[in-house]
Amino acid sequence: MESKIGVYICECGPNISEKVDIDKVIDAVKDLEGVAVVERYKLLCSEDGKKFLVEQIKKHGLTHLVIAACSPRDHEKTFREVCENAGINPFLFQLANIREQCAWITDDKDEATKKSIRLTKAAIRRVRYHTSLEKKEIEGNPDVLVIGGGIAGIETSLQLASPVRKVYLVEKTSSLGGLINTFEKIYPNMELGSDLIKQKNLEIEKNENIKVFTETEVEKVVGFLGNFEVTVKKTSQDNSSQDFNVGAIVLATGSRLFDPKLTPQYGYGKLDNVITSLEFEKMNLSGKISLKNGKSPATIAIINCVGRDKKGYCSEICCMYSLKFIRYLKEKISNIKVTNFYSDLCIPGKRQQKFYEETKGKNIDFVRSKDIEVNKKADKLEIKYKDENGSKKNLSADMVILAPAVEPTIDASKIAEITSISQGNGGFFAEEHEKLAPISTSTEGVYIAGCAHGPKNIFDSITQAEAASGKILTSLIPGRKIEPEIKVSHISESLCIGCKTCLTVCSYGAISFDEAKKISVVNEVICRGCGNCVAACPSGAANIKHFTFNQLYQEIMEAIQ
Amino acid sequence: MEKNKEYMPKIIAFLCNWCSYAGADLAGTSRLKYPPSILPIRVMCSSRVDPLFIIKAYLGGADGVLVAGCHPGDCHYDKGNYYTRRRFALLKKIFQDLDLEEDRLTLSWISASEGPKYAKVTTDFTEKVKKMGENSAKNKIFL
Amino acid sequence: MTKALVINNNYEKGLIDFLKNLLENGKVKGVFSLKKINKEGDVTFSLISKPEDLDDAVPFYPIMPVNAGSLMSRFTMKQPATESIIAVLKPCEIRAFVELIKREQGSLENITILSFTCGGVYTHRMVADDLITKNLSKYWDAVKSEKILDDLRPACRSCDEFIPYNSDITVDLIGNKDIDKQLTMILNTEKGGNLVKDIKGKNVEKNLNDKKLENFKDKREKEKKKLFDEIDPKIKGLDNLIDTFGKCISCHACGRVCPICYCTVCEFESPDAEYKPSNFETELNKRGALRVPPGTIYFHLGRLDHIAISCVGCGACEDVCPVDIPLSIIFKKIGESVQKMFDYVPGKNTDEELPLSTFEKEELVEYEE
Amino acid sequence: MSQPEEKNKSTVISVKKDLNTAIIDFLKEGIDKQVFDDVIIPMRVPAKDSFAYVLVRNKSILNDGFFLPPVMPVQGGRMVSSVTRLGKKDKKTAIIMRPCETRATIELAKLGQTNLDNLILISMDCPGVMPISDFLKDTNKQLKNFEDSANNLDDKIMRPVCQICDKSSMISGDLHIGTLGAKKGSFYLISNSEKGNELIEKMGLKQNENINSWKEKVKKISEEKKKKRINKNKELKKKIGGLDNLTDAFGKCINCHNCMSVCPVCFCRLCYFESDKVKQPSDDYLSRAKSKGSIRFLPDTMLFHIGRMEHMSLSCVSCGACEDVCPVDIPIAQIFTMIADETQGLFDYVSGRSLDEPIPFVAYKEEELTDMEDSND
Repeated sequence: MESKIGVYICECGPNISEKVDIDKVIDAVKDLEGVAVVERYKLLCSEDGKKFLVEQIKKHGLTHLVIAACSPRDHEKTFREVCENAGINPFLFQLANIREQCAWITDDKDEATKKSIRLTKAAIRRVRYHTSLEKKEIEGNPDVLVIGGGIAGIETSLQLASPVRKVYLVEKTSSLGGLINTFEKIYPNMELGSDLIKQKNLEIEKNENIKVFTETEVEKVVGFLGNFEVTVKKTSQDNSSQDFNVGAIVLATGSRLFDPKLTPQYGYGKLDNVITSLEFEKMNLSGKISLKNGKSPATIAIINCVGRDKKGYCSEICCMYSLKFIRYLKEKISNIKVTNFYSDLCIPGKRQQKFYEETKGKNIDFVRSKDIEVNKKADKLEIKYKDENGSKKNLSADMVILAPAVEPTIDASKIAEITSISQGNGGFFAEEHEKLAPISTSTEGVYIAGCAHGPKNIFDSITQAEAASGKILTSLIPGRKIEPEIKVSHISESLCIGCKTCLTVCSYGAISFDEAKKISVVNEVICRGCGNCVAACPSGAANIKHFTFNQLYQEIMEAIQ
Repeated sequence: MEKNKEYMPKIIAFLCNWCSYAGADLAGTSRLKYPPSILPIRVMCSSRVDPLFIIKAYLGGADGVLVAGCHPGDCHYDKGNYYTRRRFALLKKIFQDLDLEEDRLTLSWISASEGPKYAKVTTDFTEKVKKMGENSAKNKIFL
Repeated sequence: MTKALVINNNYEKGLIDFLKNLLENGKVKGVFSLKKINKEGDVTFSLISKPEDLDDAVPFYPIMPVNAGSLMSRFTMKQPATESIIAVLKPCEIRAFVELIKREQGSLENITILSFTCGGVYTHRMVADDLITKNLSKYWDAVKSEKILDDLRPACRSCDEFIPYNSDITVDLIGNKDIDKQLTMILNTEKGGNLVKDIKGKNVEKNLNDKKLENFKDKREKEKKKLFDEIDPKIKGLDNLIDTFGKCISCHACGRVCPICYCTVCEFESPDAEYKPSNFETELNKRGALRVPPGTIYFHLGRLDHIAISCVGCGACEDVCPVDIPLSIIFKKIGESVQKMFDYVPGKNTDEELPLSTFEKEELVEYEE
Repeated sequence: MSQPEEKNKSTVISVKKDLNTAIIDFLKEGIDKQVFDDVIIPMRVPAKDSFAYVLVRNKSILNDGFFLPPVMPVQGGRMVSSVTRLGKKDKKTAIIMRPCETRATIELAKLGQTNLDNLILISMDCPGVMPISDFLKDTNKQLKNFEDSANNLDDKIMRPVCQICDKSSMISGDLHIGTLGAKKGSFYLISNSEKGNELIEKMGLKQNENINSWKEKVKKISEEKKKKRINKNKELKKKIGGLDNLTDAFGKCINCHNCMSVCPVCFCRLCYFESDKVKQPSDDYLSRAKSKGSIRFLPDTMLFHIGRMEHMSLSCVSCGACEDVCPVDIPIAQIFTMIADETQGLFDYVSGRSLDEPIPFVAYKEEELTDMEDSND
């Protein structure tokens, strides 16, 4: 069928009409091959404008539509809907951006007009090679995979599990609870950590919609929001693996401590009685705070900000738990003297200040310091430091508790790889936008909760868990259809030679290899349409819908004509 | 060409939808001024940019080719731009080795919030290309 | 020092006897080698299963009809060898084979590779003119005395990768004065060692003669530099490039014989590469005229972009070029340059990833604006 | 041998300076008079070491046209296919090609690979071409050699397949530049189609001039060549007949398939002999080696060449492109000419002679080829 292209140029009020000589554009394109009609209109995205377009398409029997107006990021969707309403395939449409790209970037009307002509011509040339694409719909799976059984993971699971939504909670250790298992008490209210975990464990056990996998790791994830295929594998016993399908994934893989051996000045690993905060929590939980020789310490130094310079960020929670440690110590060892070394005291929030005020007191020194060094002196530890004024000082202590920086768990990069998301500062999972989308990731349907996102206290972890749950509850409504990407890759069976180059570069596992035919095959439901495989394929066997070699080539050639 | 009017180069700019095209939009909505030499070709990811497109554009007479994508680590498709960078470097090296005016090819990372950077990169590149003069490939017959 | 077996026999006769022995004892079921196939003495790569047929084998014959790397790929691409096979390959053929394996185009399973320090080969032109036999004694004298012959293919004269990678057994030829009486096989791998177990000969510990090989390498590198310098003005700048490739007849024979060009249909012969009537209009309006078929420079630049990273410099392309474009030196020069950029030697390691199929997060920042 | 029908028009054009300039001037005039818009004509490449077809719109570039190059770098049929395979040329285009190239173009039109709408195919009396490798040895000297030989109708330096070409003045396109038998300082322009007639008319040229002297000369030459051709074919058949001889003839073949890739009528995107269908599992190759003792590898060299004869010999125009590019000098064009003469003869078919003749593959007669059937039937 001969193509009849309708070209419509939007005045966008004064936005375009004042900066671009629209009549010149009309003149330049009206005789191009395939162009049936060229018109200008005051505001095409308005209700009137849309009605006008539908009428035009029907009246002229148009087969293709080109609109010269604003950015496709603004109104491509709008005009695709217009196409649908007028009965032509929404992909037989191309939008030339003459507003953001022409009208708004120069005061030279002549140049803006020239560029508008180029872009409109290129769009007309391109649209001639467009083909109809059909929308696909699949039923979204409402189930959720939660990776990590700490408090963030537990809370997410409890929020989400319901008779219409199954939750798979995967934990790599043998029990749920994460780091809280080692905490005797939880600041600022100093309730028992074990109570919290016990209660949560019980709720999980009772909930028949949560399937817990312990000693299990996630091996593979392919798919997208509403349809992720997941493979998990037991780390113990038989290494058996299991596959299931979920609609969303929450990463709650938590954190661990920076290894203080990498900052040798604190003597960790070399000197007795220099321990990390977590080791101290465990010691405290065991009921006896003691030195290596079994004696009770009389003087204790807590050193904050260990590794902060190396990591390049404040770990937010150390100051607060150091205060909690002081509470433990004061409670359990009478007359204990504690010196808390810090570089900046970080006690934000509505309850923390009060907690700090209540912790201060006799025998508790808060010392702002730098250049700390811990050495052995006789049977004690000697802490050399510079005080606020830069003067060199010494302090002797029986025990040193280090508060090292918080960093992501060791398998964070593997999880990032598996779920195709990126890692940001310090290796924590990167959010999509630090303000506007703080728990979403670059992979739609994958969310972050808790310390996997950055150092967080329990309160903040739970807040995030609930936020992630909210995201999922609103986007994955059971029974609602989802639309997988339409502009996906396709590999020609006759041209593919099976070198697997495409498969290697695909971030999503969307390409599999047909061993019988020795060719690569795109799973169109998983493909996200980036086109990486297409550029990687040397023989042109791979192509991507709506961004085909020919469509782009024609657009380029016309643009530089 | 009109008198007293500077020569306006023609630069093909491959812009990824999520970062660089959005950055270009931002430059526009912020009314930043930059030369209308840039002819944007929107792709979903910079990794769609087949090096053959760059060769085609150059031989077709484009005075410059800009490939722009999300910053490394921020790719909307996770890792696409790392491959883009390798492919681009390979081609650029070949252009270097063949003295094919490699300065006409450039790669830049421009995020959605970097409207000013987009305006700067395009302005600077246009200036550079202007100094090089028109791409003589567009008059060649025996390509 | 590496284990080696020295057999008191002529290098070629000795090797043929050795291969015969392997076939006779069932240690291998097939031998890949160059072989005379008719009374005219035409030589092709062959797969030999009957020991007697090895009488016509000429494993070290100084020609390369096709880069046998692509032939080994053809042999194993649908199915790895199911029985034990030994293949006599030149170093650049092994490298090509390895590059193809990285692209899933073949397998080393059940294949023992026998190679040698390679003195290079003659052109197809000389094959066509039946000049090889006449030149044999001159050729072997040159190999023994580390000389570089002028009439070898430019790709070979300038080759500094004449010591094989990934060969299980390496026959010591270059600079070895005793090859007429002695066959020295260096056993690089256990696989190679196992094959020679029952073979009569002297078991020694021996390396290739480093000094002589280095001397040879020096000469080759000098020749390479000379050829690179000569090619430079011919390929620098678009005009020179057009001059050099102007006589190209678009037969794409270079791509067809290139072992790295493994595609079913070359992208430059695919529907995407075809011009539509409107494309000719665009070009004519722009240029006033256009060479047809179009796309000569595009093809060569594109092929460089596609294969330079894996080019093993075998010279097959130049050997088949009907219009004598110095392709092998052009591709070798650009190839080495881009390979250096990624610190990559094509075909050296089987487990090294192809540079374009992987990346480092922090690299190549000098290519960013 | 086809001769133009009587209703077609012929004219005489005078040559002021030299033939090439006269032809270029004629083409320029055609553009001026809007008889056609574009011209495709060979030109020297920038380095002056070879020739290439150039599609020209700009008249000043046309000055570099070289209507009779000494070599055939790209077969014209292939060239026309590259321009029109995806649709007719937008603007009217005159194309100067040798007769065998014009025939290939017409043959390809039957196969959907060229679109003749908007094309005006102009051929000329062809003296043959030199082997491209000979030409490249010393391009200036060889060009001179070629021109001398062409003027003297001496074909010694031409390719063997040109030496036995009996269709070197065959008109199958729209127009033909006849130099044989023409008076000094002139050439004939002979029409062979409506398009040709229209051109002569529109250019305002005299019509219906007598071309008998050309016809006689052409007839004489083609008869001589035909005789030579039959003899050569016989000699060759003796030499390569029988499987062993044939196999030996292809002994040096390196399976580069370049003969196929330059062949104008081998138009497949992917040759059957390079497709997946010919790639076997290693077992298969090994068992063949075991049963024969040894096989050349790649095997199936003869399958390729004989298969190609089956695939394309009916359309072979004996242009010699294959032989020009064979890296090991197999006389492949001579072999294919011998076969093509036989196979085309079987159907009284001449490849590319006329668009109206269907390729014998797609036609049949109810009563034919009975001598090929089993006589016991």
